Amino acid sequence: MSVTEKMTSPEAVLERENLAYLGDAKGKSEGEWTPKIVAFCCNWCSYAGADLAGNNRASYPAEIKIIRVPCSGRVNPLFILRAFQKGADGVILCGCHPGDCHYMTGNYYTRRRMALLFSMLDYLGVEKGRTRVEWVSASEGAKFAATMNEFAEKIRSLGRNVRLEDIRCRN
Amino acid sequence: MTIEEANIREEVLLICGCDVTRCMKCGKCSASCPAYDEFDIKPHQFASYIARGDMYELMQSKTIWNCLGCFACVERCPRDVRPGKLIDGVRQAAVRRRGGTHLQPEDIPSRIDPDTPQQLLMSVLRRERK
Amino acid sequence: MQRIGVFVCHCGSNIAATVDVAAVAEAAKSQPGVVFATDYTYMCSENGQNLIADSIKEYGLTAVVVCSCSPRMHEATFRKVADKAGLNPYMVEIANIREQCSWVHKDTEIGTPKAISLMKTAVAKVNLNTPLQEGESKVTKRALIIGGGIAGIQTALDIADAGYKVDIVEKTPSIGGRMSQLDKTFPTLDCSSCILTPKMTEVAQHENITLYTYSEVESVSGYVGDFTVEIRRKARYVHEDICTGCGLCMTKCPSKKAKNEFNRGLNTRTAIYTPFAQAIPNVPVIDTEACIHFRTGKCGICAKNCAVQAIDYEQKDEIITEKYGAIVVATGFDLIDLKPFGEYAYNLSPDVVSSLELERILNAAGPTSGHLQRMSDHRQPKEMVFIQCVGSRCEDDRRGKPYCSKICCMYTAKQAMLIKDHYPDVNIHVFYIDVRTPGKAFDEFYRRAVEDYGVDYIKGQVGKVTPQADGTLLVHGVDMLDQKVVEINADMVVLAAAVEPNPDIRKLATMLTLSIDNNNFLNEAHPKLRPVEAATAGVFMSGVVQGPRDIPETVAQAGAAAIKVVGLLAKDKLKTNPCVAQSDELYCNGCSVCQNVCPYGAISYTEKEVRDHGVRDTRRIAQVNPALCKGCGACSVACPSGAMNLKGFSNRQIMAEVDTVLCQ
Amino acid sequence: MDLTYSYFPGCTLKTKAKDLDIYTRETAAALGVTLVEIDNWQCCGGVYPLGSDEVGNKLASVRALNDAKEHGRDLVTVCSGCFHVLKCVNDDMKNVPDIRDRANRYSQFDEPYQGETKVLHYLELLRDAVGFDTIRKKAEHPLTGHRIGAYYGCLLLRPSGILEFDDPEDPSVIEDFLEAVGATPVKYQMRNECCGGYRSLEEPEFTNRLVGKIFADAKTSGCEELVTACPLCFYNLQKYNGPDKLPVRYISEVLAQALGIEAGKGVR
Repeated sequence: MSVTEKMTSPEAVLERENLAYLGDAKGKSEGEWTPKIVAFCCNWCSYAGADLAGNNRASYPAEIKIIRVPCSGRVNPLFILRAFQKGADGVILCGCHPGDCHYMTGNYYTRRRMALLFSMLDYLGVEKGRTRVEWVSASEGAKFAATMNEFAEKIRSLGRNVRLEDIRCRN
Repeated sequence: MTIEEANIREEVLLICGCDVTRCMKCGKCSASCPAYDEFDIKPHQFASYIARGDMYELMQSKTIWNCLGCFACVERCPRDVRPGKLIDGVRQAAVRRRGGTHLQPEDIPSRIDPDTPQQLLMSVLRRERK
Repeated sequence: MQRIGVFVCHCGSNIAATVDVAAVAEAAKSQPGVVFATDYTYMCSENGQNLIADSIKEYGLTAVVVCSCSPRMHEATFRKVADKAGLNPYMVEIANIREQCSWVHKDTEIGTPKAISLMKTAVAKVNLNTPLQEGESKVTKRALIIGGGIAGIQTALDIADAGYKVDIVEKTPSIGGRMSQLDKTFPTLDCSSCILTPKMTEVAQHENITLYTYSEVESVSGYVGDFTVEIRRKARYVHEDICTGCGLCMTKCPSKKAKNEFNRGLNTRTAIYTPFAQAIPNVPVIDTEACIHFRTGKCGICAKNCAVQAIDYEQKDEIITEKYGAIVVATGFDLIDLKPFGEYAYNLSPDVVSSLELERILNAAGPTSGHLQRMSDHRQPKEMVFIQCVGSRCEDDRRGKPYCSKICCMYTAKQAMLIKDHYPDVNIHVFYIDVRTPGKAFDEFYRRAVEDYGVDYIKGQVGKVTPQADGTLLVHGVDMLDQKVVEINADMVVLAAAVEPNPDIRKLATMLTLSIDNNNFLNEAHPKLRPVEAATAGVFMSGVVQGPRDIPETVAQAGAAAIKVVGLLAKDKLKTNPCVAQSDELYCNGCSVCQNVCPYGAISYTEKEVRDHGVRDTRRIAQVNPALCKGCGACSVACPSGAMNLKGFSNRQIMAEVDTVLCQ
Repeated sequence: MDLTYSYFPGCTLKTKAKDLDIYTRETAAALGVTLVEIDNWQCCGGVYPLGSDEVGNKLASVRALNDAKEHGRDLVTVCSGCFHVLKCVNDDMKNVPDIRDRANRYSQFDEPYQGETKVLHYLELLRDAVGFDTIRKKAEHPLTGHRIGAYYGCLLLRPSGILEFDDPEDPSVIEDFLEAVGATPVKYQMRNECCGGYRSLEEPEFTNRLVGKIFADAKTSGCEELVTACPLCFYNLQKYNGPDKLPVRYISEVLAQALGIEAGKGVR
């Protein structure tokens, strides 16, 4: 049987579905599990803040993967839903401080939009701790690293995300 | 620096929670110290001594007993090194190791007068014995 | 399917030490669309760039991924390489495996897989890239300089001499700035106003320069090449075009008790005033808070005495609107507030002065006509103490600044020598932490103060300054080198206060969307390679607004900013960012949501005939003006029907990134 | 406005500094302030234990702070030493999780104490709750013409980041207070310098020298009298026997005089 066949065999799918619905994933595979975290960073402040963290060699966990967007207001809620569907354990969205948006108003939209999205996700069982908006300016390298460390720690304590995940996407 | 001194240094840094590497040797602490002339090791030297790990010398210095704890150096230190806390950390390390006091209890009665406030005696006791 | 080339940079050991670059290149080879992958020591070097260009031609690449430093660093470089090699520059994507990988992770076990993941993500994105064409926008051939100190003056002159129109907006009634308050300048000891006033006059007379003094920038809109700026011309209550500058109004003004800001409050001035004698323009201003007419409605002496009827109590603020192609910020600095430094008795004794106050005391046009004297009893001091680093290099943000103010060591040596020159019997003691004198002829200058003038330098900060019964100031410090207490009965104490950016910069930074650091200094686009440009295109900086610096450095930077402005204004058209929004007319339902969220007014609506599933229909459809769109993507998220998309950051591209980043 | 406060007198005020205590209570009563002494309070320890690994020495303060919290009142003290210790310990309980957790584990309060109590010096109470304007109105026997210097010492001001009492280098609360009771406050530069504190036990000569400098500065600046809020400073100042010595009183005694509370009512 090829790997693909193994993964897609009815038994395997059933087992993983069970695991997912029972929420047992956290306990069983804790040994090898590392969280998957997506960080959307706006190009002007937070992405530069992440670069500054690098310049200052301020480390944060490797499971944080940054996706560059022009503005935090560019992040469509669908991207976040997609991330959870694809197995993300946490999603953090970083933008310029309110009032400092490079595009004047983008982060205000982000703030309101994400408040709604996150409470909807919470209702769906994706706990509030798995989603976060943080304002990081281009000069806040240390804050970026600290935020990422804190967020990764939080995700680790929450364990694997099994809600919304399309287990056909799991690999 | 001996291993024992390294341990003492570790303990002192834990007690005071200060970062000696931030010291830029400006001397503001010494210049602010009302008891400067009573000290053999000066406040501004504490950061360097601790950085180098010369802990025995610090623990035997007069400074740790003569510091008034007036916080002038803590207040004015531009780098947040807070030398007063360093001195106090070394003093506590010394007190813990000797297990006794600098002033012995029997030394005290002859030194007090009818007006001596409790605050003074408490301060002495707190500062000089475990 | 694209034909993708992946280029992995070692960045010397910056990346290679924590990322197995060969393994990243190897992993790239099995990615969809990748036809070529390699690694190289320095991809940004000429050889590295040639490697990319040659590979594009050799393998017929249609897209390129460079795994290297941050795109903020070299994206433009690699795009240019692609362009030269005949590939659309927007077919290049960067995987940031330095700042966001090798520099934040400690070993290859962690670094390599993350770098591979970032590479895959970039490949996934570039697979969906499409060639983009830059648009064009016009350039208004006029520059605005905000701030009329030496930085602004020099920038304006250099631009104007190159043949372009320049406007200077200055907040105070006269140009000249801090330099006009100085007596002499280091290290040559030439008179500050002797070298500054000719430049001020040149500005006033230059055919290409327009001066807006006593004015402030009210609002800024637009973008590089086409800024629209509103300038508030505050009411002077004196008509600039009528006033002859005779000064009779000032001599007659009965209200003489207003604080003289130019002399740092050491003396007073009249309510109608020019800040100093050589002010440009030489037109007075009425200080309404001090003016008897404005307070009581009476007086009016100045108006009665004005032979040309230039005084107009009814004058109102005026807003003018002007277009500019480039803006230079040169708002300069002030000294920090010394009140929290109570241990130096600044609040308690008038004989404790700031260095800038001493500068005014030493100046022939100053409050003491250049005679060195104590402000309390006008006695000439015999013992003087200078205290360095007051508020500089201070981590306590309640009263100080963490940076070195850079100029104090030199001006203290200067002031000490000036005093010794005129009053050889004065003893001068300088309490210092370090003496920092890098610069041409700077250390020699400081040594001259010590060796030739006998200035006493004492290593150590001062603990306390205590006023004494005899009027002296007891300065208590410690000489850290011989471990002894030093007590000096000084007649005067001078505090070298830290410099800080003019507080107005916060407001301006918001208007111009500039980034400022924790200390309110402007951030440059690149600290080494683009030191006079702001991250916002078309905005430049000059002088202390960017960081502490002295006059020669400021003038040099002013020239640099000017040439950047001239380089911009010399162009007839500018290339615009092609990463702009675009609406799909088949999906657009004309709801106007995108128009409402667009901060640039880039979206308009038009009736257009469309063909939908073979049906002809006339619909109301959103249209994006690519010259106005800045590419923020707000519309693309707000659009309820998914018609709006952002080129270069399309929904599909970001989705592909999300998918890949989670797939490992 | 309810002006009821928990009151922590401190041990010195029960013995050698009874004046300070009695005048404080009487002036408070006269100004409509109710001070409720905490039950079974224990000595704060006199000095704030700087060691971040020592929790035992801080427990007495924690207990007093928690008692005030349980009564839903702010905690007032008039002794500079107690103010310093209580406020520093309170800051630990608020901001240092390790100390907070250990102190709470030891104390076993009904609910953990997390630094909720507001610690006030009597002067802050007078300034913010009573108001110096009220005092000015009620001061029927103003100290007109008295040139008085404030002696702050160390413990009231430093470390300012935690105590947040006044500008540590140029304080003015006591001067404002003196002005309210009708006196002429005189600012002198040494008013925030140390008197030598507890070193007077071992090295009285040394503390005498320090106090001498303070008196000299006060006198040349034109003070005729000093006021203080610290019993230890009071003792050291009193013991000085040099040429520049000035009379020293507690702040609450000065207030009592201005309010017409009969002098000598307090037990000496």
